[in-house]
Amino acid sequence: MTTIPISWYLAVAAVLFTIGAVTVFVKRNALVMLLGIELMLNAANLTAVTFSSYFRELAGQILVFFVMVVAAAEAAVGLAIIVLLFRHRETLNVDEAQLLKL
Amino acid sequence: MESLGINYRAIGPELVLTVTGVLVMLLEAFSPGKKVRDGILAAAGIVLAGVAALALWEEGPVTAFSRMVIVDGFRVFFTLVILLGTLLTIFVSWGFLDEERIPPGEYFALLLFGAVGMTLLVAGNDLMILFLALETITIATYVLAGYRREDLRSTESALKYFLLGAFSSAFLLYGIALLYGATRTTNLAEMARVVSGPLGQAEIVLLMAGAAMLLIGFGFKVTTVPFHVWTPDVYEGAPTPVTAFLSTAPKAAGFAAFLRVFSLTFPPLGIESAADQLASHWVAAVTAMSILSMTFGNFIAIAQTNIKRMLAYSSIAHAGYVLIGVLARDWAAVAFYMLVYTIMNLGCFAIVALWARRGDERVLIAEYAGLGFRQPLLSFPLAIFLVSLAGFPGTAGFVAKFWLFKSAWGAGFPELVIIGVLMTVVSVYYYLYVVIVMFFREPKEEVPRVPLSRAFVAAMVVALVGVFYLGLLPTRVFAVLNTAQNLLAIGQR
Amino acid sequence: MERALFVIFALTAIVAALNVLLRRHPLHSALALLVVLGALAGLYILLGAYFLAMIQVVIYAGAILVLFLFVIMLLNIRAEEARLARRPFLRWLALPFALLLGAEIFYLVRTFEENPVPSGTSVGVTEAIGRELFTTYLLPFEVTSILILIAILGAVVLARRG
Amino acid sequence: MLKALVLSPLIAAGILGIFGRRWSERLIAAIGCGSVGFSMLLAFRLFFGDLWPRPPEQRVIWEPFFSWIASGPLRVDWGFQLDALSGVYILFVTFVGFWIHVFAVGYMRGDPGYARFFAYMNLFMFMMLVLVLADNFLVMFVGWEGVGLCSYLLIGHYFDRAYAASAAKKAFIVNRIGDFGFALGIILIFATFGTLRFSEVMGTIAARFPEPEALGEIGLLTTIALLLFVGATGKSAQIPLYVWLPDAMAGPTPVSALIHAATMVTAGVYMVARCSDLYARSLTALFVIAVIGGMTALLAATIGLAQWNIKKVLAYSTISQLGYMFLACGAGAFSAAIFHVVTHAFFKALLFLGAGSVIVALHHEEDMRRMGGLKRAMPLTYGTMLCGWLAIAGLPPFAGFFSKDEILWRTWTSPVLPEPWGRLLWAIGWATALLTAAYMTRLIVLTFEGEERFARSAEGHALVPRESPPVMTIPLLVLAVLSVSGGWVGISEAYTGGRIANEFEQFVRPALARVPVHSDHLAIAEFGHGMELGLAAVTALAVLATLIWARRFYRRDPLRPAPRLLENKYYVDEIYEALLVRPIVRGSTVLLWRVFDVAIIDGAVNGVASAVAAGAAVLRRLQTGLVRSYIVMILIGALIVLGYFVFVGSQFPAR
Repeated sequence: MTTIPISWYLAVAAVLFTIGAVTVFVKRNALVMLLGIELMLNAANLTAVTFSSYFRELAGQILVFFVMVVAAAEAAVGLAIIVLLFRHRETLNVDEAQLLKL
Repeated sequence: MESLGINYRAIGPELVLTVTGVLVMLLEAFSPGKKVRDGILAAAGIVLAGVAALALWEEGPVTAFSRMVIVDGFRVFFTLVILLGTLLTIFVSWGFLDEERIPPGEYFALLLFGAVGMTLLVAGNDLMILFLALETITIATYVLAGYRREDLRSTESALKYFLLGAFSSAFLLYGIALLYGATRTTNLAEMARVVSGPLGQAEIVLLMAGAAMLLIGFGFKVTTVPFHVWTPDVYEGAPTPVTAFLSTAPKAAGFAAFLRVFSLTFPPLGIESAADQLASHWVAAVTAMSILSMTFGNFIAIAQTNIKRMLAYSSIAHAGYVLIGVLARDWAAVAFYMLVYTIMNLGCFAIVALWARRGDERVLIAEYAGLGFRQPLLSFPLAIFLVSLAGFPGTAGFVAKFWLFKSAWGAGFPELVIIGVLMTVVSVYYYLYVVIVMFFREPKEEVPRVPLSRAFVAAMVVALVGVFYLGLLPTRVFAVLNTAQNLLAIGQR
Repeated sequence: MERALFVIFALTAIVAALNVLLRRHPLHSALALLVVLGALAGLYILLGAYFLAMIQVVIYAGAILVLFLFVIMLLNIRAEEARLARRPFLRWLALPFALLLGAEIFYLVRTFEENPVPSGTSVGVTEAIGRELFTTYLLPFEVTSILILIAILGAVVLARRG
Repeated sequence: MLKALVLSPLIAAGILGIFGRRWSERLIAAIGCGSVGFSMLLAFRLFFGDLWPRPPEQRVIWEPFFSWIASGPLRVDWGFQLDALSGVYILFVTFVGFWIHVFAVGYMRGDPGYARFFAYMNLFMFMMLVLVLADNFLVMFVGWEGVGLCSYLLIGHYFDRAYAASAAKKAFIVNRIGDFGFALGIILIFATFGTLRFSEVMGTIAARFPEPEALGEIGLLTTIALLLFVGATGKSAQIPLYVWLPDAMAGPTPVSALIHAATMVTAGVYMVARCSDLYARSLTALFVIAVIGGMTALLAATIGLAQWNIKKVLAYSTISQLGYMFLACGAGAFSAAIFHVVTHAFFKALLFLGAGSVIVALHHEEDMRRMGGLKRAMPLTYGTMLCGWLAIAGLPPFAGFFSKDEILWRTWTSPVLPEPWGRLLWAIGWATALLTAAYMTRLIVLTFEGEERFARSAEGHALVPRESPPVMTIPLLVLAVLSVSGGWVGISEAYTGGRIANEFEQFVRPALARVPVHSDHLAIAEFGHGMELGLAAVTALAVLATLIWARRFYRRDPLRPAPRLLENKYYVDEIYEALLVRPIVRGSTVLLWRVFDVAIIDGAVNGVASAVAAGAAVLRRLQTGLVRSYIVMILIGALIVLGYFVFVGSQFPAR
């Protein structure tokens, strides 16, 4: 039975979290920023699942389940806001190339 | 089923609010646009939820739903504060809904669902429920911030709030995951038990990092420097009644959770333990955050020309004061402060909202010129609320600050008290500036008379009575807070 | 065998994540995130969290991300233009920040070197999770229903044509 | 009865504030003056009917009102306490207050804010009475802040005058700086003694600290005493916080008379006297107070010599006299300080009201360069002003002589001031007395004597000043009588060879602390009456000489230019502006705001750049990468917090 050290998983999660955070602040497109946030959430999820398996206990996995629900809700509202913003820009007739640069 | 700890009374307020919210939503769907009906229904639901909360007062600390929530004095008191804030927000929104032609049902429903999240946050005994409650609040408030859809400022505010809020939520979540890794649990009481003993090196590091992440997340929610950056923009852009709501009820809930997590779960035990190691750090970090919030909040507020922005910085400064109470471990003082702050800030915003009129057009402080004697029913209450925010004796703001500073001094934070009192002096400058503009400046153009709705007058009366009652006769509330057994608790069973 | 799988999934996830970051076009970023989510599902299986692996694919990748793609296509968002960067120095801050954040987090996981994850566990099976959700975590589960209700309500309120 | 005394003006203020706008001036005046008059009658009744007949050590009436704050160890009640000290205060506060209200009936005639004015004045009376009668620090603080607020509202009464608004703001903010110290002092008192009741705090101090803290020792008591004194320097306009008082003259003259001369500004002295048990046990605090008082007295007197605005001269004179009072407190002669508060209230109120009478007669002219020769047109005002002039100059047997002389003598013989500071401060006080005589003579000469200078300065048509109506002159007469005779209640024993006791001192002494006697000092009595009489005679003669000389000097050339330095008040306002105000405001706007509120610079820059439409500016802000700078801020914060926790946290070895 080969085993994988727990720190490997945690390291992957840490890398993903960092990349996600950097995405959020490097990107100017609100949508891509949101993608970065999803990346961060997933990193946290991986951490929780890792610990859950390590402890042989379910709380971590339940947490991940809830995070997915939250992510879905957040995405719905966030995308609605973005669509709304887009509509503003469109009606205000601004150069399309500058859309959603935040 | 006994083993699941199903106890509907324990979540009575949430049940009532949710049912009311759904009802209001459905009514709106079938016969839209009936503001009075929906508003009264929502208000009735809030009052009923208040009754349900009061019924829990004698309950003592008990947990329910497999230790997910806890019923203690804090739960009841803060639930009432939040409900009061929501109720006043409904009153404040009365004219706004007509002017903006906003479907009232959905607006009220969102307020009610947001309130559910807040009361749950206050009751949470488990990091998982805290996370969900926090998300419930923020998602509801994202939508509310963007509610004036025709206005780009509002949409912009919602987008900023959303992006920054989600960003900070990710930190919070990572923190929860790390804490779970350090202690094997998400239950606060269980966690407190684990950290009251020594932990291994690896766990200590996880614990520290997790707590730091949590501090970042909470710091964002309760608007403390340096995680405050979203506040001015969001407060400025959001519709004023929503700003009023944002600056009070969710903040109160956030502080309650902050106390439960940091002060109770990781208390400075004074013995060699993981909790004690951690406590020395979070106390240092919170001290820094408190000082930064008080100084930056107050000084930057001086430079503002927009009253909503000014109140946003003032709200950051007040968060700094409350953190002093968190450090002093005086739960009652924090609870009282949040009650007072909710009342006076909502009072302020009620008038700002009314004066801003349709489209939030009149929000510059300069545009308050001449309001003074032309419409004293607006100017005098606003002056009183501002003076109360400045902590003038005789008003509730003074009693709240005095209590807070007094406990902090007794708890060994004299330097914070000195800074706090000094910053209070600074704050007078900008609060007073509004009063001066109102009473001593001639307006550039004719000042119109703003009609006062009945709901607005009701909000004014409640807030004014609150400011003076709590300023002159706070003993009752003090007694209630002080005699509450186990005002703040976390529970294992 | 397991290690090989781990390396494959982990590398896929990281490379795809970098793609999210580095791609100019939002559509490409979103597709890269899809890959990350898939790779993570693989890691979840390795960790024995079968149920989560499944809903990761079905819900996260299948529903949430598709929503993103849908919006990107709907709005016809184009690639970013580098020229528009208003604060170019912020970009250069990215590297040190990333290094620092990475260092801090690595420092923290470093200490777990010798603790292997027990493999072949079966705590994450659907039945166990279902039981927990409807017993211990009943209340949070119900709260999520409010959360979703708010999301629906909010999306309708915001995106409805006035 | 105390409650009725205190509440009567509050009720009147409420009535006037709510209904006053529609009422006639007559009715407003009746209510405004009536309520204060009622308080005055009650004060007399309480003082002479209840307090006076009691044996000295039982002269305390305590009336609890209701419980204010009760939280654990902290118990604060709304309670009123009448003892010898507060008794004297309510007596002259209601008395002077009443007559100033009467004067204001005439002075404010025709003012659009008539009802508002009386509402605020009544509110002020209420707050002042709360301040004086409070039985604990917190209630006193309510009054303390309350009088400040009313002062602010009344200074800004002419809200159409921009300088009035800025003066009001200045007064309020400078006062708040002082209150910072006061508030900290209160918190420290509670933290130390666990109570805020005066009687309990002072009792505990007396019991726990039998020995005073030595000079130079910054112990607990000294810290508290100095913090409270910071509050006093704000309220009572002492160095370095005196700058607000001259500006406060922008308010109506009765306000200057009541608030900025007779009553509110002496609150600091009252507070020090109220806490005399505390101050008596800190030689450092006493020394600081004495030096600041003496310096303020001298500084303000020199500035007063060079002002042209009649009210400004009186304002600096007030600051100078307040300095005297603190000098007395610092020398340990609390009763002398209170005595001077009382006599000063009479003659300074008189002088201000007289000035008000002149100002009204000249259609709101305040510049003395455009006055002169008014004694023929306004004989009553002139006559009463002469009484005030001689009283403040300190010529026997006018009121000011006795109180000022008492202060000088007690400074000379002070048992608490280190050698040779007693003599030095005496010399300063002595010089101030001569300066006082000089600038007051200048005021009288410029205003009432010499040629008439007002006619040519008015807008074309000649001004014919007339004597004020009786409603204004009667208060002048009443106050003039007291300016002459008010000092006779406290004649030093030296003048009667000890046959008649110093009634005033005898009366207030039980309410005040006895200062500890330095071992290397001689007791006061041992200096002997002869020396006291001798010094008093020298002072009186010198003052008389100054009066005669100054009158001649200024009659010869009334408009002789004053030294620049003095006319510009030593440029203190400018220095404060440059060193304090501007850096703070600048710092807030430029540094903090720009660094921490990144949005604004972006907004501003873009606003200028686009300048298309409001919508466009808002739009452009969306593209500035603001959110990104916010995220950077959060990230920096996160990195610091995280770094601190992780690296510092892991320093601990595993256990």
